[in-house]
Amino acid sequence: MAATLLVGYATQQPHLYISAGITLLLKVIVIPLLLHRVITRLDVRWDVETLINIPMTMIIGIALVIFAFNLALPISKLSVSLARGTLGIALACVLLSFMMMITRSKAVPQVIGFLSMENGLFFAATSATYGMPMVVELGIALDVLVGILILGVFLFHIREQFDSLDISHLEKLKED
Amino acid sequence: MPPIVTAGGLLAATLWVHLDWVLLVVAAWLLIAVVGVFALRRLTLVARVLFPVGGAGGLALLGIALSALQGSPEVAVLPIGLPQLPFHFRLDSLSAFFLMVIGGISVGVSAFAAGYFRKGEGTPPGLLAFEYHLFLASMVLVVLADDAYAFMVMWETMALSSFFLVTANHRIVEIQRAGYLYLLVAHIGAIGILLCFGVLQANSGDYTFANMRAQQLSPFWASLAFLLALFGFGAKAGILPLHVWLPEAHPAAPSPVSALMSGVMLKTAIYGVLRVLFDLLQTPIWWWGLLLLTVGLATALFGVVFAAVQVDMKRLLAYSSIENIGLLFSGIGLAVLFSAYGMQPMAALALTAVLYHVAGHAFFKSLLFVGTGAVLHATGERNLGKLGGLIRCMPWVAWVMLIGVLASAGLPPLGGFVSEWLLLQSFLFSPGLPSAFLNMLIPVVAALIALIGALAGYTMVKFFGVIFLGQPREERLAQAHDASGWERLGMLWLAAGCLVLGLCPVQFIAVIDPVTQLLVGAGMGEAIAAGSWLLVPVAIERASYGPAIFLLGVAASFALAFLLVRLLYHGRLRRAAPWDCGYPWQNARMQDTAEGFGQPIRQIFEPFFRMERELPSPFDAAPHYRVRVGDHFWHWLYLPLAALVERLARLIGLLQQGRIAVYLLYSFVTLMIVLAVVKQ
Amino acid sequence: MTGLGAVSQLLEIVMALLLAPLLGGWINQWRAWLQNRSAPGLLQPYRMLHKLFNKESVVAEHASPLFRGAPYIVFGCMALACAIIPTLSTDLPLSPAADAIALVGLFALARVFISLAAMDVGTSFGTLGARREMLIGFLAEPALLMVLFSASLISKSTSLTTIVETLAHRELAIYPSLALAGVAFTMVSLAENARVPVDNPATHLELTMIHEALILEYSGRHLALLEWAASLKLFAYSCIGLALFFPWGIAEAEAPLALLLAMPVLILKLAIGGALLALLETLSAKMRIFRVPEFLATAFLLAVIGMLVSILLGG
Amino acid sequence: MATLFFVLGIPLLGSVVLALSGHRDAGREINVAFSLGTFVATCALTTEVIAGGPLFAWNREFYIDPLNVFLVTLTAFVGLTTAIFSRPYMRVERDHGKMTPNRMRLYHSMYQLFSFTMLIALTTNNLGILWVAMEAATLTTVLLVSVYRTPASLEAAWKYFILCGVGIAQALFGTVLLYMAAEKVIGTEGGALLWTNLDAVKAQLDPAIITLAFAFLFIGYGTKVGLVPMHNWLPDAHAEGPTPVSAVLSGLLLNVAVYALLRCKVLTDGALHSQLAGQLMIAFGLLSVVVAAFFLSRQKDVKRMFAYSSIEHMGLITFAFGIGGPIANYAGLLHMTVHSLIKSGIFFAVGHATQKAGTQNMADIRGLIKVSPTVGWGLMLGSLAILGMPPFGVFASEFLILTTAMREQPWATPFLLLALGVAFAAVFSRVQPMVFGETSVRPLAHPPALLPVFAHLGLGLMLGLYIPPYLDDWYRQAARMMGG
Repeated sequence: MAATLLVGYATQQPHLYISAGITLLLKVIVIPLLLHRVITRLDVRWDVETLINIPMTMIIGIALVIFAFNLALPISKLSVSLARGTLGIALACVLLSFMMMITRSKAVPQVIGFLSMENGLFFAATSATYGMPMVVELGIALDVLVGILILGVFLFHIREQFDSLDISHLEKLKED
Repeated sequence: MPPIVTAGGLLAATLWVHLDWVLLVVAAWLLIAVVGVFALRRLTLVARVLFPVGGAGGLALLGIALSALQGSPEVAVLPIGLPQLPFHFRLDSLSAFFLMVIGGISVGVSAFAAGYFRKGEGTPPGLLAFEYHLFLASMVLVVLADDAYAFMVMWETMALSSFFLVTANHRIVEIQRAGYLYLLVAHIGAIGILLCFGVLQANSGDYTFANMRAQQLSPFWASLAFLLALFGFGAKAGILPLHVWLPEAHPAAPSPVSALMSGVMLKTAIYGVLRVLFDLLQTPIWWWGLLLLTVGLATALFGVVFAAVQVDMKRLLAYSSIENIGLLFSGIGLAVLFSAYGMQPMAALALTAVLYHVAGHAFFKSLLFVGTGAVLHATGERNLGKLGGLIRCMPWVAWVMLIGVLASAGLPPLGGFVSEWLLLQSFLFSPGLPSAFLNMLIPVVAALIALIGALAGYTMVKFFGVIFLGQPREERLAQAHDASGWERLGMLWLAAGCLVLGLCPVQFIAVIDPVTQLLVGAGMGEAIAAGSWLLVPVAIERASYGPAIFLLGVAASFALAFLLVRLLYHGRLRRAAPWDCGYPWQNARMQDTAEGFGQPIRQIFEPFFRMERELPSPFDAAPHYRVRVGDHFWHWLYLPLAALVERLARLIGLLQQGRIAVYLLYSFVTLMIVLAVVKQ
Repeated sequence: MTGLGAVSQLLEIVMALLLAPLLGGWINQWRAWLQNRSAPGLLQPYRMLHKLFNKESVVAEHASPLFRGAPYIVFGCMALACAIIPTLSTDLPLSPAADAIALVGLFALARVFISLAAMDVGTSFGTLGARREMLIGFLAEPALLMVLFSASLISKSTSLTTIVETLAHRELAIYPSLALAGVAFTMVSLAENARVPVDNPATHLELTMIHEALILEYSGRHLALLEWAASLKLFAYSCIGLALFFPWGIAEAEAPLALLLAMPVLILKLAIGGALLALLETLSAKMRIFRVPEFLATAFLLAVIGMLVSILLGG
Repeated sequence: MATLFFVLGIPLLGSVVLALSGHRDAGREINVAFSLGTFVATCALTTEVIAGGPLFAWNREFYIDPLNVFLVTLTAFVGLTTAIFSRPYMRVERDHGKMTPNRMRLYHSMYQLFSFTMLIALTTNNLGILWVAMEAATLTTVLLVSVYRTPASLEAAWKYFILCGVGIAQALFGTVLLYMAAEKVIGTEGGALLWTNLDAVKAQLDPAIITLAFAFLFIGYGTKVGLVPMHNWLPDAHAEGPTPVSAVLSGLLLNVAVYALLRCKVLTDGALHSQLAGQLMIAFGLLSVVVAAFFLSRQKDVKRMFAYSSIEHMGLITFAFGIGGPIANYAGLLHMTVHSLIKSGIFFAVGHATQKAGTQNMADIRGLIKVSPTVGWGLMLGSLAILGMPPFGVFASEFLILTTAMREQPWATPFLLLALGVAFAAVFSRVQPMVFGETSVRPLAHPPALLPVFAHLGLGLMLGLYIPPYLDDWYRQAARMMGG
């Protein structure tokens, strides 16, 4: 959000202010509120349960970041934008959240991983390209919002059906 | 579906365009098929009207084909198919020859079917009529097709319609399974053929046969096309080791359908091989011939040995079909060998043998199959061990079948012998081949062919003897009724075909000569030029055969002997009980059985079979003996293959083990890999 | 067809019909002599035929017309076979109708009919005999064909008359292919004509008989025809052997004198051959029925090797 | 432009109306009516395009060209037939108590909204909106899949959501990269996400960015296409949702995903001057075909089996487009059309069959032909058609694909042969006893809707024997546009 504002300010693109506004509204206010409500309603206790142990995760994470910057390197060289180099960060963010989703065994952290992936994308969109066209931004925002709503509803249903938010319950459908 | 556009040079000027008429017959068959769908359960209409009318169509087709054999090629294009590839049809001598076979057989089989479908076979009679006539029509269009797409569409329609016919009585699980196996092999074979066409079109995007003829393929691609064609058509024909469907599907089908499948449908595969090898590929390579020869002989030997030990009459015939297909392939192989070395007249001789056998086998095998249908209807029994003595209550069927049996056994003066004779003749000419290795192979091959022919005789004696001769092995067989009028008509037609083919070889070869002219550019000139009753392939000093004189000789001796005996002695006859060997408790079940008849073969060719024996011990209170004869190919090839597929499937199934994290990991890893790859 | 051709053709048939039983009698005599028995008369076979023809024919109640027709067909086949094998002359009008392959086919036709007829009555022995007969047939037939092919490859023809003419005109030498073929042919002939060691024509021992099992149900004129046909078959085989391996003395076209000479030569050759056959039979013992396929397979292999040799060595 | 408004407006209006009234009995009929309206509107649009050629709308944000016009019509058509099919189907489900009025309302509303998102995705010229619509389509179908609220359906929907959500997020990243490349050439004001603009300047786009962009787009939309190994959501979603949803998922959604992938491929090919996109598609297409074939051979659930069959066919389509060239592209488009028709037709038949048998377990469905010959034959013929038996259209396209592959990528043909053989063996061995033999199913109170089944099979049959000239023309133009 701050990056959006910064880029908007630096490049004098008014629509980026609107974009930043939407981001603020959505990511800083609405979604955290929603998630918080869900979490309190579902009475989720916080503890990180990962499928791989934490040092291992860290090592993989570092490797990913290096890989991401390496990928983004040729592109960053080309980039003339103010936020040069940010593409690598965005890429790393996306990949790391991908990994987070893989390693978490509960539904809520998965959702958070999903959201951080979206964040990485937004970051990429604004920093690397001065923001997408407005209509697209709006559409994406709407999708994310609806998506979160649906996810929230789902969490309730899952809780209702399985008495737990552990996604290890969601492993019935498979080839046997 | 009347042809809209008919081109073809001079022929456009003439009113008599064979192809139009052929397509008209096809249209008529399709019309009958449609009527069948609307008269689903009206047995009388279907049996007494639709099938006879269909048979008349076959007769018309026979006539048209006979006159088209000598004509020049005709083409037609129908406005259906793919946009840039409408259905092309072409009627040349090769097509006409196979049309003749289809027409000739369908007359007999349709007439027989008119009397055969009495009670429902599990499928409504109207639907059977639909599938039956669709089957006929698709076979006609297969041999007419002049582009790959039309060919494949018709080829698969043929497979599909015959599949539904095979599974007419789908309540029986074995029949379902047989149909499944059949369609599976047919479909995989069809993909092979399709890939073959893919090679032949040589990346030109033009799928007409005309274009394929024009393409000059490198030996590698040509050989690939040949191998794919061999695989694809071989699967349909039932060559080793793709034969497994045949002994399952043929017995499962209603008998007229078995007759059509064995008599005609298998021949479309021969058509395909001839078309691809001699017409589309044009310049054969010698080792193709060797491969065809080897595969053909192995198939033939395998088929006949298995036929000899069967105890189910239709399975026996099915294996016998495998044998005949093998002989046909070896004949084609020889023709390819000759052709590859530029010995066109010899190639023509071998091809004539092949074509002759195609026609001959079509007639006698259809006859035998419909005959088993009559027996099956009369007795409800397919097991040879429970038949016997039917010649007394079913004399019609028995005597007509005898003609088919003799023809099938390759005995003079019937049709089967002529082709065998021609084939052996062409082998005797092969020492002219410029390769010492091939020449050394010839005696072995000739010996095998002779052995196969003799074994076919063994099998046929068993077949006829156990079904029709001796005493009925079951009480109720005595009540068996003879075939109905329509059935007799059909059988007589087919038997007449066997006789004509047996007795008039010169005339018949004269008729089919344009086919060999077309395929290898040479014919049996002198043989036909002689125009007599004596078949002379090359020169009278080298070889000759006159079945008519032959028959006359036997008949004259027969008559003279008969007359003289009557004249000089007497004709007194007394009926008495047969000698009981001093054992008055003998009954019909103590006759030698089909198993017994096959026993020497089982013993001599033991490595061929996978036998499971249950032998009684001397101390058994109720001793019993059982032998089950299996096919090695099942155990060595197909079951391992199926197991392999299953193991692979189980391994691949592990991919889908239900954990969302793992699924995400797949995506993640894939992303990483793709990124790493594109980074290069 | 020349007039002389017609005469020689007719002469051949008549001679075959008349001489065939005599050959049987001759062999039986020799066998008896070799086994220190007193021999039956030379004409004994004729007497037997006459007796059988006179007798009434007893046919099983449920026998079909096939049963009654088969003896005539078999007889007809054998008569035709004798007509197309060049015994006296190579100028035979009927010969082009059937070459070597057709000759084998002719024997097969007869075999199939007699086997079917044997199965018709439905007694255990009939079918047993049919099975054994077909078993011998399917091994002996290709072997015979291979023997004939060895000769065909030398003469580049399957026409029997051409084969004989070519063989007769070659200079005298040892031909390994023909030697092998000769051995094979002898073995095949023994099997085909129900001789020791494959079958014993003089016994009705149930477990071993082949030919006799086939004709067990026949009597009267039918049996006479079958016996006659059997002797014709032996005659035909002897003549094939003589024609292939000792082709000298057979008349050719337009040679009436040679034709006259051919007859005594043939009779001489047959007499020697018959005596040798009797010797062979006396010296060997009947083998078990299960050994027969091996025996015949050997013959088959020998014939094939003979053919191979003829291709490799060019004769 | 007005027609396009109707094409998009009717389903949107429909979803609103049904959100209010979908729980009533008349909801099913209203659903059909709106679908019919959409279909009529698309027909009008089609005639407009036939008459006037490609058209733009709304500030060039929407664009109808030969590539998408037939897909629009197809989508509306399948939408209509599925609505017709779902009428008796949902009545039975209601009788069984699986559908409460509320769920019915959700179902109907989402159904129309799904149509809307599909149509948006197809008609838009803006790659960003395309992404938005694809995401929206995912969201609506997630709700549709989970409509029964059973544990299994929840699990399927959750997996579907997470996997596709993550997948499609990659596509967004790809889109951003694409925009980044385009912006350098076109500038921010020039509509740098409009496909037509991008297509015009594709040769000048920066190859390094485009390469990276395509990798992300490929993984993203490829997940939606159901390419192995990103396919894992697909069988679950197909098997656990209501059958009409399975039909539209297989028949429509996958097609639209392929469409999105194609649009991206055209740009990539233009920018890279290499075979990279094609090679990726060949590799993943082939992998999907082979793996799906082996999966097919161990299925017990009928809907799951046909879901794998969809993966197989999507793989084949991807493979065909990967080969490229006029014939393979043409074949790919044809295959998309016929697969959509036939597969949804099969799902209709399967839906009736499973309701009659009361189970989706294939071992318990036997002898349909005895109780309901039409459903039985529908399933039989549909299966044969999807397995590539002529004269159905699937065969026509497979014919073209295989013959082309034989010369272009001969190394791939053994795998194809193997996969098609295994797939045939697997599907047919299960369908045959379901249709033939002694029966185990009972008749139902409500007559099945057979019109959709046979309409689809009939069209599939027609496309094997006769392709209408204008359709042929579109395919040809589209194939050319894709670099044929």
